[in-house]
Amino acid sequence: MIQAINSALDICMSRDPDVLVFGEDVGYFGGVFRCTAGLQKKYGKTRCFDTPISEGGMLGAAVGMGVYGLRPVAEIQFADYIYPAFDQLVSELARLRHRSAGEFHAPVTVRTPCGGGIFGGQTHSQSPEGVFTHVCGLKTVMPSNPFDAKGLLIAAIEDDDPVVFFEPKRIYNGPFDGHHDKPLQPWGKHPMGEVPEEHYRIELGRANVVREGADCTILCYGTMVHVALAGAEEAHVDAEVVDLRTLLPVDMETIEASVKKTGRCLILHEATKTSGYGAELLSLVQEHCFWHLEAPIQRVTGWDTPYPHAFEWHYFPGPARLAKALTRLMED
Amino acid sequence: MIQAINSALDICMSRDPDVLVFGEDVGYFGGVFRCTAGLQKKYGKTRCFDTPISEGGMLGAAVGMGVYGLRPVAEIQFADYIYPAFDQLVSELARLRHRSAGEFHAPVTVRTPCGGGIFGGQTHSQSPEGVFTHVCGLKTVMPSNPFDAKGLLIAAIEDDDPVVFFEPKRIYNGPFDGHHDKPLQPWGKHPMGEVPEEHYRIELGRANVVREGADCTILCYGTMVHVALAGAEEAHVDAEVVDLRTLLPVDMETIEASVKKTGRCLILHEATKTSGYGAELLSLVQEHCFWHLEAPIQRVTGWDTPYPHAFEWHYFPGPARLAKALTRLMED
Amino acid sequence: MDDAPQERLRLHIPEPKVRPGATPDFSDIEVPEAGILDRPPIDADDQTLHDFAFAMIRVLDEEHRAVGDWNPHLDADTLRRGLRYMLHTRLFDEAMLRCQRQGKTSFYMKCTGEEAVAVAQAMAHRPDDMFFPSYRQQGLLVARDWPLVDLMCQIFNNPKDRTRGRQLPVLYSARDANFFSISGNLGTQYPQAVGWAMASAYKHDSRIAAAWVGDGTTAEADFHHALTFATVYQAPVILNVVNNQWAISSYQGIAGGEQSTFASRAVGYGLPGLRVDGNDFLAVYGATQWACERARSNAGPTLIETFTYRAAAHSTSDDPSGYRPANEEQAWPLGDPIERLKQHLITLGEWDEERHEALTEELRAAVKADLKTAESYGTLGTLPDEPRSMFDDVFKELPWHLREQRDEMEKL
Amino acid sequence: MDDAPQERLRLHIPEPKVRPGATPDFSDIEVPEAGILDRPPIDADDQTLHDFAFAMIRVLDEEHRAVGDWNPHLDADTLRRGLRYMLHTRLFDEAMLRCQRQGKTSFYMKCTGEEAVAVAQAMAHRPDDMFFPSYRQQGLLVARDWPLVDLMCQIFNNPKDRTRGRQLPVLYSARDANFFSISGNLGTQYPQAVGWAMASAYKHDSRIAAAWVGDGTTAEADFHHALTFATVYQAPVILNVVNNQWAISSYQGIAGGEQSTFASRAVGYGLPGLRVDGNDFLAVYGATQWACERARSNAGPTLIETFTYRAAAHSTSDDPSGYRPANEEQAWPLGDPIERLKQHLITLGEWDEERHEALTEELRAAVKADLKTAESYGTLGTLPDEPRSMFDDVFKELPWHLREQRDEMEKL
Ligand SMILES: Cc1ncc(C[n+]2csc(CCOP(=O)(O)OP(=O)(O)O)c2C)c(N)n1
Ligand SMILES: Cc1ncc(C[n+]2csc(CCOP(=O)(O)OP(=O)(O)O)c2C)c(N)n1
Ligand SMILES: [Mg+2]
Ligand SMILES: [Mg+2]
Repeated sequence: MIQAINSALDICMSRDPDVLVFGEDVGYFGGVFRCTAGLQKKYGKTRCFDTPISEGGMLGAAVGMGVYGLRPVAEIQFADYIYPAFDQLVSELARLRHRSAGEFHAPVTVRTPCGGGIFGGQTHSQSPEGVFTHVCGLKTVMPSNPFDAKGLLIAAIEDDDPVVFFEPKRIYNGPFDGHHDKPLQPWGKHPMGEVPEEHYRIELGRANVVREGADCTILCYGTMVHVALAGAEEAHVDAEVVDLRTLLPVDMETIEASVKKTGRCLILHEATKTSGYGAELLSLVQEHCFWHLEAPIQRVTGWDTPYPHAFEWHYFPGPARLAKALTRLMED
Repeated sequence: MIQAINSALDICMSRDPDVLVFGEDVGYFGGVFRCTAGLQKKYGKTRCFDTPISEGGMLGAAVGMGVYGLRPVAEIQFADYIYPAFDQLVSELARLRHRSAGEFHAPVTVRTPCGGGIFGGQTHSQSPEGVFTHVCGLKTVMPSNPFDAKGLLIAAIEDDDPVVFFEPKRIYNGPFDGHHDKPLQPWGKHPMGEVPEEHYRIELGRANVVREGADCTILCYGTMVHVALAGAEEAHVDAEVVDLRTLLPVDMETIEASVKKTGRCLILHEATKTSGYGAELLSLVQEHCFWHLEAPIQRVTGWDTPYPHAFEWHYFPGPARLAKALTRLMED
Repeated sequence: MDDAPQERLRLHIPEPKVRPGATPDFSDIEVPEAGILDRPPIDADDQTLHDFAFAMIRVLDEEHRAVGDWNPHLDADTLRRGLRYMLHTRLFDEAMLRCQRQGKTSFYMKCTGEEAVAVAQAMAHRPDDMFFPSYRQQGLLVARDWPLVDLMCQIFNNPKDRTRGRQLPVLYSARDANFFSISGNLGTQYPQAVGWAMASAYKHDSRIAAAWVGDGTTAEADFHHALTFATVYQAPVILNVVNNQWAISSYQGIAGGEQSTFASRAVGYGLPGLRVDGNDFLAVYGATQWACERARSNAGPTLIETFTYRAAAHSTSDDPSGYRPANEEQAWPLGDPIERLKQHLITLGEWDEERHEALTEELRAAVKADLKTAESYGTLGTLPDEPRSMFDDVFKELPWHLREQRDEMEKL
Repeated sequence: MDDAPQERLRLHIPEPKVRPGATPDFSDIEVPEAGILDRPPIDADDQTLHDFAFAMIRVLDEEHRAVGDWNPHLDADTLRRGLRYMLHTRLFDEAMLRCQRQGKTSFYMKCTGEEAVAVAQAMAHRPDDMFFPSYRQQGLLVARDWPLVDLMCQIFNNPKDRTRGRQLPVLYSARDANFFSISGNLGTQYPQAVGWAMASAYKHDSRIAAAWVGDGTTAEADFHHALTFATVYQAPVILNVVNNQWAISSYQGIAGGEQSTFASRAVGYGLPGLRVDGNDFLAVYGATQWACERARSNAGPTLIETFTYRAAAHSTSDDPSGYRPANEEQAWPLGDPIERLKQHLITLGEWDEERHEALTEELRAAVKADLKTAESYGTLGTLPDEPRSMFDDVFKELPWHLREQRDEMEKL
């Protein structure tokens, strides 16, 4: 997935001289996860560079660059470190077009690795996507595989609205279905691991039904798509797995069609439960599909605690937990 | 309500020399909403003082004071300005006890006026409470009247966990049911406007059924409690109105009992809809009361736009909108 | 370990010397003689420049003459234009305050006593330089000949309001004047200006950026972010601190102004900080011109502190008599900027009381005429647009959920 | 308007002089002679103190003698203690790195080359002063005689881990050593230390606070917040910047270090900034002692920049050969802090190679013994506690929703 992201950045930079890429350690070194490797060398120091360790300054400057007419792509080293930039994101980037009645806008893309399962402890594992979906004016995206990552990132960069682009770091190097004791599969063996070299876009706001099924619908995104597939198999449930890809605006049509078909719905995410994005999904499904529901919608999520270090696998909503919930969902 | 808040602060300061009150303009001047009026004079400059315009610094310092052993009460002048302090709130204040396994904690109370209806435009009107309920480790409170405000604020200050205490500024000077064209009623005429002088606490985590009813349950808090009562009357619906008071931890027992009794539920808040706290409430009700629901749970909230200035009353979820939704709820 | 005596610690809380009821006291403000400072070359080294952060650049002397190295040597027409813009700004402010009192708008913020800052700075810049202002630089727009009717319409939130009723009065946006949308959140424009300037440098443009914050706002994170990014990337930007002594009810000591000057914040970033008499039109012009030259020649950013006094209330929601002595502005040792420039022109023989009177009348009439036009489109309470318009511009295109909400609103 | 030539703007991106493959080059680092600076009184006025922010306080000269006004005149026992702590820290780091390579822990961060900073600073403080460290000040705990077994147990996340498996290795918390819980978020401890110091002053206590950040972290908002609050309330706090030249792969120029020293950030806040040879145990001790005296006598806060070099990788997840020349630390002009103190003691006739050898052996054995003890409780993979414990301490008492979640987890 790292190469797919790198390729998306490369293509956007080569097609548009106004695309700038920056962040902590992204320049000469190429990023702590190597997503920007080679870009400084290829496009020069003024197009891909390091920033001071100041997430707020980085996004403040990005807004200004966007206002000038550039298309900045900023990297926040870990999603856990997006909070120092929260005011610039929420009060400025998200609001600018509206408050100036369209006079100004800043087409900034904020890339940031999120999620746990890499033994990173509470400050390298968070999934704060839900918060950004509450902020009107931001689009929120999270891919689950290299093919989507590239197409969605290109679409995000080319989009004239600001986009927060979450990259589940656990699947940077291969799909992960929650079986942490099994060896990691590289992306090469996965159908979505194949990434065309050329420019392509995956429209923001379109979900992907990664598995059709009749028994129930699982709504998920990012790493959890792989967990969903594994958990459904383990529970022997014919689940329809919907990979949302874009969280805001969400693809309600696809969700609605699926839930109306299956009559049962489960929502799976890694973020903490209370007021997480799952709550919005549950609400939307309830509002749109109430009369089709044969059982209560369920949420399987991270617990409402900080992401633990030693108890990572007790926290992570893996296939066993999902399978159990699916069984209950089908019994309800 | 301003006097009630002032009285709570006064009592806490008089009982405990470790209670310090500070924020922008709160010292000599007594706060832009006058909630801290007289406190500097009474308790001295080192107990109630102005801070630099640095919400992040203010809460960073508050954490340190709390760690020392004080009980700081910080005022963020408008809830819209809490974002520069977001990292200290979310990554530090909320996490400290957990990450240090109980070695350190900071019993900080953050007071902040929220909500619109005062013609304040998008940066003096926001209701960001939902975001804080997603942050494990913080308690979130919002009173709807002077009596509760005092009892809840005392409980918050005396609580050993950090509390974000939202004060709906539209009801500082009197209850407001959304009829902005009618003259403002002062609190004096309202039963909950009477505030005992002495120390009392309202336990955090306990909702209040402000109106019993049989037809449906309205879950609300802050200003919206008054709108709920007005809207129900206008719709001629015998609604049970639950004033949540504490959003986290929420009083699920009361909610569950009410919804199981009425079979119908509507959630009312001023914050924007998507991923607002209403989504969590809806999810909880759905999870706990699914088999008792006779109609889809409804949300009546602010639109997913920045709080407008000129169109304030088109944005504000007032009694007319509520009444219409209630009618639909009863028809479903 | 240290040898400090076993003394008890004590907490220091800064407090202004005088409070309501007492006599204004500015005896601790040092007002150096005009003209005594050299104007260094724009690429002078850091250490040479340090002194300017602690001194005060002044051009107009006690006899209203322009003296010293920092005198920008403006011709009489330019000076008269400056005078006109400042006066226009003041009369506009007065008219808008009256409108607020009359209920034509909900809110207003004056810049009385600070007119030289925005007007001289706007004139020292090129018209295509980009401004990132706070809410107290209406003079920038006046000096860029922006139609005041436009501002009034926003203040009244009427159908000609450029922000379509979305912003509070005074939070203008004027792209055609290269004037950035003002935020209600303090200080956020500071790193944005730096980013804009970085972009301009990246594109080998020649336009530079300037941003303004108040003394109180220097405490915000964005102040530090801006200075850090400005110095690291040597962005062509001018960062201005308008030190008008007050932040609502908090005096500048609460922002750390008693321990050092705001201009001196620049020192630690290796940037020049210029402290300027903010009520001296020529000093403000001269210092800004220097900083513009510097930025435009790739010599780097500058921090300018304009030392002035907020003669008016913070806003129409504020009453300063609650926290500072009455009429403190009259004791302000740096005088009034309009009066000082007027006297300078008179000293030069380029102005007189009659012409001043006539100019005042002319501008008063102009404001009145503009007001009449603006009012004809409506004042407070007139809706600026269809309510449905509030859903526009949240995103470039309306997503389904906003369309649904808009429909729901319209069905009410 | 300005008279700048119609030059095209260009964006400056700072870049270190050398990259992998090239020869280390520190020729631009000025190393002033030891002993040349006066030690000013702790209440000297701001302007007098400015110079210290740009100079470098040094005590150990080229002949390993302690010279000048800043010499803290420590007795030989104290010096030997300092040497022991530094050496102990280094050996501990080496052992832990080995443990990481052996899979006994997932992660580790060394402070090699920077041992003088934490050790001398801890020794210059009183034991009850409160420390708000970053992740690279393990020397503070060593110098406070904190049991290393305790640290190892956290590094291994075994059942004796004080943080109950909640934190990454090295993010210690040691309340009994007056050592604050280390955050994974950079810089947040800085304003917290100021708040703690304000509280101490408010309570008329005599304890002061100290906090540490790296050069890279100075760019964070919290750096500015801390300096602002410290100066406004004159908090009894020492704010330390450990300038080890690198922030992961970014050299200090990316934090603005090429434009000015980090110590000089203090100037603009009216605070003393001391720039110190961070590899000179005596200079670090002397400067810290001065700042402690100052804080403890209500004379205000101090910013100290310890100028040093991160000889090791950023962490076990990092490989510096990707961004800087190999063995750059050997070219570092300020040498190695352990070696320098050792030579000083030898020069004094208070130490020799044999004793040094013996000490090294003793400490190596001590670390080994501690390691054995710690390992006996378990290493990476041993669970530190019942999984249900992760629900504790989110709040003081478990609310219903966490109880439900805990039950759900246990039923799996
Ligand atoms: C982030 C933020 N915090 C607080 C406020 C409330 N507020 C508005 S103006 C003001 C005072 C600003 O003072 P200063 O920066 O000196 O500017 P001046 O009003 O004197 O021009 C405050 C505290 C705000 N608008 N934004
Ligand atoms: C807010 C935040 N942003 C980014 C990071 C990632 N990060 C961890 S250490 C580091 C470099 C810090 O460098 P410096 O402050 O110089 O300290 P040093 O490692 O040299 O001791 C970075 C960027 C973080 N932990 N927190
Ligand atoms: Mg001010
Ligand atoms: Mg460093």
